[in-house]
Amino acid sequence: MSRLMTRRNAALLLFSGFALLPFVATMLGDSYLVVIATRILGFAIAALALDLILGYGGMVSFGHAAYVGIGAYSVAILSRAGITDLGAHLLAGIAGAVLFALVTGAISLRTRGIYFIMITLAFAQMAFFFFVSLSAYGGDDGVTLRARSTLLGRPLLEDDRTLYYVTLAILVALYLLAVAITRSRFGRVLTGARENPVRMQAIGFSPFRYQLTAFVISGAMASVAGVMLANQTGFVSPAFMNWHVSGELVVMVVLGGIGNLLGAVAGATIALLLEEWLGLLTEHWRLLFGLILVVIVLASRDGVSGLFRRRDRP
Amino acid sequence: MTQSRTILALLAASTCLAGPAAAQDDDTLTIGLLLTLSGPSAVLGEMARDGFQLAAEEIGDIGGMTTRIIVVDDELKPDVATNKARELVQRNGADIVVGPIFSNIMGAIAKPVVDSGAILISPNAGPSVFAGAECHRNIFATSYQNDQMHEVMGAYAQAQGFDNVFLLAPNYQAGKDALAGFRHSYEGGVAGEIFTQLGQLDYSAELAQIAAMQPDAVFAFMPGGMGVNLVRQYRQAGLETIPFLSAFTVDESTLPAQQDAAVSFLGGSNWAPDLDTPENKAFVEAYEAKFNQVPAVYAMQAYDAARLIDAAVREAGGVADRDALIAALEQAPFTSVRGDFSFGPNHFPIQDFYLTEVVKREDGKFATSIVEKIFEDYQDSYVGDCQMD
Amino acid sequence: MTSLFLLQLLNGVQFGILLFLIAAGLTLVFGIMDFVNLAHGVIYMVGAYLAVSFTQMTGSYGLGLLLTLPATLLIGLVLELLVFRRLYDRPHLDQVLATFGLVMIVTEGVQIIWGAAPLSVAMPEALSGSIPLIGQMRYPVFRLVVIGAGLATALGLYLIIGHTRIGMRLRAGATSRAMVSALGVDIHKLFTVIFAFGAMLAGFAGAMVAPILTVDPGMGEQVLILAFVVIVIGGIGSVRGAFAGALLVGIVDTMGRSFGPILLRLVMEPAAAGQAGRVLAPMLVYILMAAILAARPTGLFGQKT
Amino acid sequence: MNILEVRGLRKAYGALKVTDDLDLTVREGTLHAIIGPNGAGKSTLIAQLSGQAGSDAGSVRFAGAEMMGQPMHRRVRAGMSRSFQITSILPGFTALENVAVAVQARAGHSFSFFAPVAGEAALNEAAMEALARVGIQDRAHVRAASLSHGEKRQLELAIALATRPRLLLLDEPLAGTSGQEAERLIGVMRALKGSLTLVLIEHDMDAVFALADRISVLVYGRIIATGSPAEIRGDPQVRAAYLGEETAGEEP
Repeated sequence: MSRLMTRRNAALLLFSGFALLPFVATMLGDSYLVVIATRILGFAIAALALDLILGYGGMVSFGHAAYVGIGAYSVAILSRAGITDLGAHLLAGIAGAVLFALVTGAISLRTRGIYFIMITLAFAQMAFFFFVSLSAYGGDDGVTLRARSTLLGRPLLEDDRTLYYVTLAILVALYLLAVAITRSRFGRVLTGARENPVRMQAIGFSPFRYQLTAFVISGAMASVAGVMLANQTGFVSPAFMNWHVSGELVVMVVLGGIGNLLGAVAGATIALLLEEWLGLLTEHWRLLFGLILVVIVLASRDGVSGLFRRRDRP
Repeated sequence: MTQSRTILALLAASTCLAGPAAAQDDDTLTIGLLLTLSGPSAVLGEMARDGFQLAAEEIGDIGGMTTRIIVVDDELKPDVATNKARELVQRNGADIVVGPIFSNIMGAIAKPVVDSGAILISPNAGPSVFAGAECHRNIFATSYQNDQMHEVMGAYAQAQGFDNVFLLAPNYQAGKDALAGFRHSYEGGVAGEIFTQLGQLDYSAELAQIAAMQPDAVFAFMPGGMGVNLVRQYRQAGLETIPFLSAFTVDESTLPAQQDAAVSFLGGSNWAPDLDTPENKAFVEAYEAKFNQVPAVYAMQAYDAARLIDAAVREAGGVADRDALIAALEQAPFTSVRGDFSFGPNHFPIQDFYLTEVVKREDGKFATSIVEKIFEDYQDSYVGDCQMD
Repeated sequence: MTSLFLLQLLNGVQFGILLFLIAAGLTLVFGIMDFVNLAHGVIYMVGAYLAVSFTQMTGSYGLGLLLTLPATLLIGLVLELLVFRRLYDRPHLDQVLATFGLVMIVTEGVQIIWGAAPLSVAMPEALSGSIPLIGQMRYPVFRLVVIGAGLATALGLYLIIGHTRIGMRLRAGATSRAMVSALGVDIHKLFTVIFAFGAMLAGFAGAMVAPILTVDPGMGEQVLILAFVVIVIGGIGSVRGAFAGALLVGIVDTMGRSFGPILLRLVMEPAAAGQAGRVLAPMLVYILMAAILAARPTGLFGQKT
Repeated sequence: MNILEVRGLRKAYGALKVTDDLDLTVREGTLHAIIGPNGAGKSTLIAQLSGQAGSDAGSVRFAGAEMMGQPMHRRVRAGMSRSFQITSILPGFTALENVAVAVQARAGHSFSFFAPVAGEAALNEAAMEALARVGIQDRAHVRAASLSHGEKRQLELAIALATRPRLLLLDEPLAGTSGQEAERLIGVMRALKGSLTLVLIEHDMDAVFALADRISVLVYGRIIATGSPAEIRGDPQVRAAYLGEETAGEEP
């Protein structure tokens, strides 16, 4: 019980910190802070989505950037067609992601372990190349969005702060949803299938259906991240689907602690702040980032994943 | 418990990231250079940066003001570039942003830059939309409109009487524009047209098709590393008997890697290092002395951008009055290393274009060299679509 | 048309052979050590860069190539000692993360040392140029050399794995790590050898392409993902599978690029066919992989689970 | 009535026939033990019956329905559960959760995403009941990984019971247990007899002969004899093939 209380407190603290940030930015006279923070929130949504299947379902998807890209492109494609409503963009992104996740998930989940990591990566590459070749939407160049999505028919999101708060509200809502899922009957089956798939079959479950459902839910959530990131950037290109983005999402989840949904949010924050901060230090920040990553992995004695899983269930 | 503490630390850390408030100091001229400085194409951005900084050093205080130059890397990722552009104008208070190298990045950064009231000067990218329908009073280019280099080659092919040209470009917007630009001034027959995958390294399949067709000439648009591979493999496949026309495929940024394979290959350009003007001689000499390499157009155009800014800011008496600054820029009150140079109503240059050829210089270095002038005082074909208010 | 078809087939085989050189090391490390190594691609890249530097130093591509082999072997040894050794018993996720970090370090490090501009190696005089193959079609000599080197490597691996003591241990190791240990073989020493050998193969591939392709900081990644596709198609751990998978990927990719649009034109309008061809061509190998895995979840030569 | 009828079941790994044209009939409500020397193919038989391993040929009829080709989870839902020789539990879950998820499998509705499952009284009560049946109800809130070996064996049984099987396949439930733990488990099995059908594979001959209603002897993938404990004990073929070699000394 006390563990729940702390987690709830930590969530309250983190999210209210985010809620106060625009005021801090105003006090410091640095409006760019809100821009960075919106980007962090967007990636936090994607990391949350990934943690749902990686942390609770044991599925190491190395292709989650594809869903972020699908969400981003639904904004670009619908805007071009004259449909500017955020709700429509979200729905289209989710629909696209569900479809892609159903098909690729059904094939990927026939495989295990390394094969699963690789096949999700390959499917994401497939999506990447599809959009690279899609010349109607700029191909590799991508497309500039003329305006952000509209809310209730009005250009409310043009204001950086409004966009920030809407993104934050979506993140909080999805966080609560993800927490509910992990504690539900469904979540218990999903976690069970991660712990011991044969045992789950031996009590009458087919893990495949549950894992596929979780995979689809996670993809849909990640597409929401794409919709918000497209609005934040004002630009959509296949770069959203680059395999490096998939890798960075895994890094975020691991940094925050696998199977700890709030950790995924914190992990996204840590990773992006680290990038920003190292970027201020040197133009070769990737070298330092990589070093930090390797050292963290090597320093954790039983493995990063093992380390955090223990904390998950004391 | 530990988690709460982590999060507290995180919140504290995030506020540390707040930069200094935008410097709205009227005596300081803040210029942001937003260029591609990492990845395989970084050499183009490095050349532009070096060219700009060479001019800045020669000038001293640009526009007679205390100058702050901030160099940032767009990583050739549009989403990164947008955020960097915002950081430049919102946080650092940049008055002028010089960038980018690539057209797709231009699409991503133009809006945030001009929305803030800053001036955007492109030292290379010249996509058609910004020359035409989406031209903007705050946007200038010291380079060219993308199609023009290809039109040069089209006009050359036409003049040579070729009637069976094979076209090759990567499958993205600039590639399509390139072939369209070539066809704009070439009316002969097309032997074949292939759009390759962007970033493709091996062109053996495409070269086999060219060998099978034996066209009069090949026109290729293969910027950066793609061009290096294509040119070397072209030579290895024994195709050098077929004339090789190109734009952005053989220039001083790729020649160090192409070397002998590119000698005698033809290109279209608005400049070459051996262009005979006193300003150009001085520029090329200074650049080669300082960086020990032959400059390419990217360096030259950025060099011109710095000198344009210097002259215009002096003329406008500062940067605070943006209308005066834009009016001054429009006059292009400087002597370009290219000689003839003026801005059209869409803020894109009106300049001469040349056919160039790759030569090995006496000092052993490779460079492009002017063969003949193809267009005089040439303006792009999108200027009619530009409605500037 | 037939001669063009044959020439493209040869191009496909050559591309496949190149992929095999990279995939062979990867699949050994994958299959026998159960280790996900995202850094394999950057070793290939480092091999190419070293070939450039050594060739400049010695003035001979042949010497450069010969020096690259022990150098990448050494790099493999050092990486194994410093990093990989500590990761064998870890979950795949840890291996993915650590090697992802290594990719960032090496890619950035290469740019610091050699700069970001694409480099190249001059083609050795004797191997430059092309020979007539069929009619007007010519084929570059060096590419024939690449095919030859790849086939020789494949044969060498086949002999080593099938007919030597170390090969027997490798095969046993792929089946059961515990058994090899029980037989009194120092499994760690075996792993070190395999890893360094795999790195050397990747370095060899990098050095072999340096005269044909540019050497730039992005070259490792593109190839890495294709190499993964190859070994997943072939079945992880199977060198035979890697060979078959590499040829399949090479041929499908090359043929798809050159003849796909022609085939599509038979069933749709030329403009639409061109567009569809451009969209489909780069996706082709991934579609191939999905189809194969849907039918055989452990690849063509993978062990059934 | 026969609840399980196996006809002509085969499985081979290459040239090695693990299950060789095997026939087996189990009557409803009995405890049917299968014994045989090591390597006779007992565990493979359980794996084949439960659907964990495939079969090359033959027929497995359970309660009148053909089970061949059905995956394990379908067979469980039809009423055929199993325990594992090597303990197979969800180590990160508490004992109660381990059983509750099995109850949940039987109850259906596992595509429920919102209500917290920990608060579902019906699941927890049924799970508690199953834990009580095997006698570890006071360990309900301990993480399964932290249970003693014997407790894990009991938990394994509780999980299998929680699926409410008509037929329970027990793969060496006493493996590795101490005398006291074994006593307890034997007590549980005895209590289960009659309420459901049990197929028991066990090396502990004392337990087998004390518990079984019928015994089949499996040698080299074939059933060589089936009968009451007394019949089996008296069967000369069995004595020669099996009891004579291994456990003659233990014979009561």
